[in-house]
Amino acid sequence: MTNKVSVKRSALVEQPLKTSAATGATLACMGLDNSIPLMHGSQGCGAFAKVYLIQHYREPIPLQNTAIDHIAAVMGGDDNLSSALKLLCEKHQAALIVVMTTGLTEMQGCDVVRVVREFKTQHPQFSNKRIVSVNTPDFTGSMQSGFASTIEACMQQLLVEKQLSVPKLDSNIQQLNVFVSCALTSADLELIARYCEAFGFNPVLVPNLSDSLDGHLADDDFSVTSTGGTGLSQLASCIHSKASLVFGESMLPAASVLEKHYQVPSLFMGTGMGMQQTDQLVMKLAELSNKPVPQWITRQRKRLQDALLDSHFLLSDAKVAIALEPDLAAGYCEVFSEVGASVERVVTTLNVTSLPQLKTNSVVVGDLSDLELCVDECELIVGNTHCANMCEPLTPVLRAGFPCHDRFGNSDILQVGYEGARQRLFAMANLLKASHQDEVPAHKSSYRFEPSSCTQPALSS
Amino acid sequence: MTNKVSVKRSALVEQPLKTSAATGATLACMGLDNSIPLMHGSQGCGAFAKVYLIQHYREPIPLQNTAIDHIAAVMGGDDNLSSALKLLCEKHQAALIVVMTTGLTEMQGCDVVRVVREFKTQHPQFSNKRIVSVNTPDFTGSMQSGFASTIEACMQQLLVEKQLSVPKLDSNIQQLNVFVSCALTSADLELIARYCEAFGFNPVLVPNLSDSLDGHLADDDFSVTSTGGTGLSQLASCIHSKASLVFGESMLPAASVLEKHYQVPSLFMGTGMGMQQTDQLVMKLAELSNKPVPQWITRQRKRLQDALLDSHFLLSDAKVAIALEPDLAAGYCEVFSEVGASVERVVTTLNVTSLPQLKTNSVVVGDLSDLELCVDECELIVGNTHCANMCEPLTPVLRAGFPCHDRFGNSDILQVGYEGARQRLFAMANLLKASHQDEVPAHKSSYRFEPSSCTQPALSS
Amino acid sequence: MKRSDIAELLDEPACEHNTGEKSGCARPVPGATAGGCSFDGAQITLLPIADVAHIVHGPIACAGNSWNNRGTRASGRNLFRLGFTTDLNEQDVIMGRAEKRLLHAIKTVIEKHSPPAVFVYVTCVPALEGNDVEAICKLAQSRWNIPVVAVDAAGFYGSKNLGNRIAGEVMVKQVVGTIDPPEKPFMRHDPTRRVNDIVLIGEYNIAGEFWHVSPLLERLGYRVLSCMSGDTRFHEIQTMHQADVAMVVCSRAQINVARMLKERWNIPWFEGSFYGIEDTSASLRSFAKLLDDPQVSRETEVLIAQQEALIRLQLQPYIERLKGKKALLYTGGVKSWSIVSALQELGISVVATGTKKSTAEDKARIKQIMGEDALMLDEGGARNLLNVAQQHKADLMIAGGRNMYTALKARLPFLDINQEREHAYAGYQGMLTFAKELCRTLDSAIWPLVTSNPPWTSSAPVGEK
Amino acid sequence: MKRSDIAELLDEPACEHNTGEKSGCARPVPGATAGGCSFDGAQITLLPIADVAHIVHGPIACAGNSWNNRGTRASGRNLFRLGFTTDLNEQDVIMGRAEKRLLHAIKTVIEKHSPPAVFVYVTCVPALEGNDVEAICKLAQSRWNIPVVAVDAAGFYGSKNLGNRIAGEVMVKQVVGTIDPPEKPFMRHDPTRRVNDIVLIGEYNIAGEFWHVSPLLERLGYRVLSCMSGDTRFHEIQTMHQADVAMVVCSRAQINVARMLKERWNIPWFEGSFYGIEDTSASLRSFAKLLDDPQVSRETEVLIAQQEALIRLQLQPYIERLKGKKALLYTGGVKSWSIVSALQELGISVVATGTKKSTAEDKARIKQIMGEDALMLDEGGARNLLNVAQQHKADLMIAGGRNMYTALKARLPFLDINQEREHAYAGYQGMLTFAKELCRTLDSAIWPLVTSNPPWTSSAPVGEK
Repeated sequence: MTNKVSVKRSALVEQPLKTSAATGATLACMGLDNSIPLMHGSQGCGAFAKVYLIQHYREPIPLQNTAIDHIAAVMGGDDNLSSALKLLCEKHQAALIVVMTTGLTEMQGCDVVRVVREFKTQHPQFSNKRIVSVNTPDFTGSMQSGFASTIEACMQQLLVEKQLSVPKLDSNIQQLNVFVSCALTSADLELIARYCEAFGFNPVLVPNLSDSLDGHLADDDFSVTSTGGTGLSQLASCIHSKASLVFGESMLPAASVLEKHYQVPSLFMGTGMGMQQTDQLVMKLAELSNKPVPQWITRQRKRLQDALLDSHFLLSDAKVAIALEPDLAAGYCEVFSEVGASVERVVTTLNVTSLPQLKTNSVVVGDLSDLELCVDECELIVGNTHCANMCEPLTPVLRAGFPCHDRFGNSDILQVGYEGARQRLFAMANLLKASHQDEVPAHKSSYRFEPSSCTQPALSS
Repeated sequence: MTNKVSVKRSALVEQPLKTSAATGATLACMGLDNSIPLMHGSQGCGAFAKVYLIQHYREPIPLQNTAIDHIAAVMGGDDNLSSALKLLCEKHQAALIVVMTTGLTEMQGCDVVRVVREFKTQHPQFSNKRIVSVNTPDFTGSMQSGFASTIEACMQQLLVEKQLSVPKLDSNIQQLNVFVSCALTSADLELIARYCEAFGFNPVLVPNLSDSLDGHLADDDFSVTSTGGTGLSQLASCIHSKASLVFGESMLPAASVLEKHYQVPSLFMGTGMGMQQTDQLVMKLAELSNKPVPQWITRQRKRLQDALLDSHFLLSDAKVAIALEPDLAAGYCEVFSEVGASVERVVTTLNVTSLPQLKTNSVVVGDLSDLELCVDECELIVGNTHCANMCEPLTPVLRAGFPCHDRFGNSDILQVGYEGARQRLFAMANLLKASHQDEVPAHKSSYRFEPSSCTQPALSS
Repeated sequence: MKRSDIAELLDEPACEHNTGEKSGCARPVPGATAGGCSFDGAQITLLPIADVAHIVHGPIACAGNSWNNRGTRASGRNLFRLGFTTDLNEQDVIMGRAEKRLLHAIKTVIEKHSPPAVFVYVTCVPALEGNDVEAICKLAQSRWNIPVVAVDAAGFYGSKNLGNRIAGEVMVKQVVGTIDPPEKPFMRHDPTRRVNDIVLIGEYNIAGEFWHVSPLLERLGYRVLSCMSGDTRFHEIQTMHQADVAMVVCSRAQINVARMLKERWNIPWFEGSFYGIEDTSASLRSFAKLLDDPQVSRETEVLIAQQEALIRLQLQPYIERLKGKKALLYTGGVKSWSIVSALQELGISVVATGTKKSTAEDKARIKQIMGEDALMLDEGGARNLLNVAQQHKADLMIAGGRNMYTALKARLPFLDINQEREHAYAGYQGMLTFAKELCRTLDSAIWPLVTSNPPWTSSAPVGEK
Repeated sequence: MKRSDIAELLDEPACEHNTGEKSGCARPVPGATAGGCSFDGAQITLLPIADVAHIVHGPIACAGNSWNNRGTRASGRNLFRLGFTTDLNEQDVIMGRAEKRLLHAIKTVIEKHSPPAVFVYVTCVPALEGNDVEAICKLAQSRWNIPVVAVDAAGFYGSKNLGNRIAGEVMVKQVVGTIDPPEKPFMRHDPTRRVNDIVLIGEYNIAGEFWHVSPLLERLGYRVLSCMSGDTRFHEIQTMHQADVAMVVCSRAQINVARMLKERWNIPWFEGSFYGIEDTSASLRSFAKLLDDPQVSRETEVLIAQQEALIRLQLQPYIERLKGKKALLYTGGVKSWSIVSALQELGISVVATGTKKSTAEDKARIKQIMGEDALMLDEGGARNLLNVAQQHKADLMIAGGRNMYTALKARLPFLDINQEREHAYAGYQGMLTFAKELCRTLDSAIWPLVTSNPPWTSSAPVGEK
């Protein structure tokens, strides 16, 4: 199976699919309540990541940066980081500051952990401030990995290294941790929470973009910190949870921190997409809770079955392609495989170990231009706005992943669970319907004639 | 205001927007559990309505007919109706049979009530069978009115004329009737039910298409009756409800039957679309229940506000048109008006009294060809598949109403409540985005030159 | 239409229906019947005449529920996609204004769209009211000087089949023979010979499938005067009387047209089908044979040899996947035999086929193809079909769109064979599409999923075949 | 780039920035700063040269976050919409393979896309690593025989503005003057005279807005040798030295280009704007004046009279709706004055404007337009902007896209004036779009709804202005 994965290392990337790990780290931070992401790099590093996320979410992103300039580039950026931390601590009441590095500061060899330690020593009044640092050099990883690393760093630095004091858990509450990759949308998170709650569980979503970047108009006109997301006390309570459900392979390391140090078992749920992964989720919830599956979930499964039936006339045997980061690509492969579509190619960003298991004919770790050769033979592509710019109008593109700045409501797209699979199947079938070409080109015989060349009939006939 | 409504009575309809009342009656019957619609007409009347609904819902529709043939057309159809009733009563265990007339049998002057009465007299073994009859001649009304008349007939014949025995109501249960027009989808009904339940109410949806035609794969492979819908015992309990919420003006007469005979107050909620009508609904629920508004509803309102902000750059001042039946047209007018779009024209099917109040510049009671003149100046149209065939690809059409057989998931489209308004706004904005043309056509000056006509510079310069 | 006329149409002399036990049709059973009416049948037959203005005279149900929802395709002007109707309302009916309204509708459509002809379909309400549509059409024709044809096939007259026949008869009696086609041109592939003129009857060009066949006919030097009715225009129908040969495609419903062409203009005809390799080839051979032209026959054999070799090669991988499968075929009996043989070429056996509208002759033909044990279903109905499918372990159901959800709800793979489908199965290339679509549904990955019970229930899988 | 070079660029002699108190730029404050970097600025300036292969040399963040997300438009070949980058990974950085990778990338892009030139953008990581990009570009240029230009504007060098200047300087030093345009053709409207050659500097053709202006220039007999950079191509940049007049459009960021064109090729230049009626007319007049051609001046006046009369008529209904409104303008100071006057023509007063990057001269100009009480914001920042808007009862905010959600979350109508916008505001016709878009947001029906509290809460409306 492994020979189907090819890693392209051409010197030239033409149409990037991936973006930087630090962008992912910023996004993860937006899912932690009342926190400030601080990017340790030049102001451009921050500006690019900020605009990227703003355009996708249509929400303000309170990202700060350490403004490395030509002097700091040569002299080292430690002072910049230190003074940025001081300013943020002084001016704002953030519960958490997440420092992420960039290619620039990693090149400088910046030791963020040391700088933060020294900062706290030098400013004892801020020694209780919670600061997490994460290494996200631009030359390693991608948005997905930066997002996951940030949560892993939080688990390690807040819970294992005990920056957070851990509350006693009310023993009546059945709590589950839900680790979610950046592959999942706000709507996805809400649905997973509903599933958990249906079995009496209180889910702790880590991180929780479903109440920060879901697109809501807050009462306050402006905030320098994230507004919504997993609260730190909630985060602290994670160590008491019954288990950790993990959505997206990239989140496994974060969950395994809890497993290792606090014996909270990690349960990998794939990306939570398609009928089989949802069956697995529901069974696991039933097993953990020892409760029956509620009627509405059973009904949603029937509705998905009906959607499979209705859409299979278009989607079974359809040739499709996917250009997404690994977690999300895996999810869409599930949905396509269940409806019998043939995923001709997956283009993705990172050479993760599970790639050979993807339900597809070939995987390329590369960029969007690696899709070019198979666009013509495909009826449908799943990808981002750049992918759509490249393929449409010739081949329809179902929007997914980042960035998607040419559509509204990215947070509302449901992908997981029975409901998500149904919605995606209909969305795919509708794209095929809308781009439908008549099967047979009209044939006009050269012998056809016009009324003007006809004659009055002879009376004899 | 009234002069903006014009009723077109050209002798020729070119592209019909409406369809028959009997089709609406059939649909209403599908929202009553374990019932059989029986169309009193030729087999074609039944076949057309059946195919129409099958194509829209992608679900089987167990519609029967009385098979008026050339003999019955002349001799009268009473025997046909009688033998159809006998056959259905004998063969199936339906809880309810709904007999609807057609143009053909109305022309014959068929007195359905008498035939049903005589049938029961002649077949005493079926005297307890619940049979409701409704007059739906093809030359009067439309799908919307046939749907509403059927529910009104049920209220009158089942509850007032007491074909149903009425259960005692558990006094702990706070029950609300929810009368819903055919303008609303399964998803709409589910959301309204969630809103009601959030205030501790048990809603009785009348009729309830949300668990019959929502697209689910039942355990049984086949049913001759509707599968799901309002149960008759539920229907009977309506007379004890605290109030009737009415969605869609067409449903007011049905609700007023309960008001008149059982003092259940009718509360008109518009079509339940847009922020203001949803505010009104939520306030009414809070008032009736004397309970606080749950947090999640307040949050959904904020999300709608955010959607208004995001989409207003495209939708405010946009010129749009609507081709829908009155109830749904009124709902879309609300949404458009709230986001500041200008509804240039509404084409609709029935000259109901509220038309002058629609938030639009002009209303034509006519057919789709009445849209032709304004298509060019509009950026977006809301209408059915026929409307799309007419306007696309020049002008994008947001699918709504009946029939919509060129898309999957019609039942899943959410229109009502804060959530529905948000979804519709995004869907509209996305259609505009997708059909976006560059604002300024490229201008290539005739003085521009190609590299080939350039020369090597003189050394002096 | 008089009852005697209806009776006469039901009693079609050229149709072998009448040599068997079933003459005409039994009355439909109230409360247990399905299928369209005569108006539906007439409309299906004639609507594909693409440049005609088709006006449905009646209340909204007849046009409102049915306009522009079929798969037939046409090139050029597509006036037939509009849904012209008089939309009679209560006032029209009570006050007896329907006739006047119709006249105005005809005027409007002529002035706005300048069609070469107008067809007016009578429906139940005006028929019952006694509208003299014939007279109005004559008046309109003389006033505006274009053909205005009344198609008197009200729904209650009878079945869809009857409507097909009425429509055909109206064409032959009122339209065919009213102009002559241009002189026969020379054949493109052999400019020493002139083309042969043919007509097709009962070919609807569903999903454009006739366009798979049309190039073959062109290569053999046939001028298709008219295809009644698919991708055709009014003036082409007018010239059908000049055909050298007529073919009745699949459906027996319009065999009366062929009979009348024979009677009036002495045009030889045959019944054939473009479904399946063998039948397509046989149809091409039949043209040549009836023309009695050895040169055409030779060229036909060359073409057949080429086409068959190519398609058999292309079909091979699909036959691998399909062979041994069992199908339940339910077309109402109309084109069963042609589909049966196409299926057999793909290695699919037919466990049962609908024969509700078939005669003894039809059944004999089916037995000839399927073998003596062929199961024939005289009764349709969803429950019955599903029972048969289950008993005979059918792998899929092939039927019309209105039975699609019957099959799907029973987790049974399904292929739509009717008017509404979007796939083109005719001719050699259509056979490839047919095979692909069969594989698409039969081999789909969804079946284990849709037959699976939720893992938290202990009962056996539902819909297990 | 050496620190001394950076300092020199910051010290632009032709720029009035340096006559005022603010020479160069203050260092940005860590933890309280926003705005792009030099790489961003360089890229914005040069990317619109549409047929060049633009390679971003660095790790993925620089290209991955920014490619093809701006509103600039170009006709013809759109190679600039691709996101070429060397995507340096850890191995490249640690093993010092970045230079080799760059050379290969240049080779690949030339072989696959045959561009007329390649531009290589240096970013922080290779700059810090000490990559000799200049040398690699020279090597590549000699090997593949097309211009390969290094644009050394790493992000940490400084602000976006600095990047604009670096880019301009590179063009003048390495590209301009390398070929001559074809001989001047005759004017189309007067074949007795030859065209005048002009160039524009700092016009990006956002949303195609220059296409509102280009027809006017054509009618006046101007050949636009190059528009740097919007809808332009490499060979056009090469010919800029032959211009008769240069115009610096709105932005002072590239005034160095004009200065160098003047110094090296003695091209007269002026600063102007195409925003607003008066400024558009003034710019057209300035061309004629610098050419010192009375015939052109006369023709210009005729055109202006026509265009102004037309647009004033079209604008009237919008002015009715807009007059008396108050705007908060925050463009970072770059093109404030040109927008201010456009707003004033619509009857909108500007309560405050950003001057973070402005000099004393700029400020004087703003005071001249806005009056002595003009409020100038030296500090941006979302909180500050909102406070000012509230204090001065601004009806809307006009700023760049990244401030859009700041305004919206505060329920403040907003107009995007930056690179990402999709509306074209330049020229007379652009003014109509400007007015329409202002009305769209200001008059929108949404404001009472988005400022309304849920009716079940008792507190006063939020975000009340």
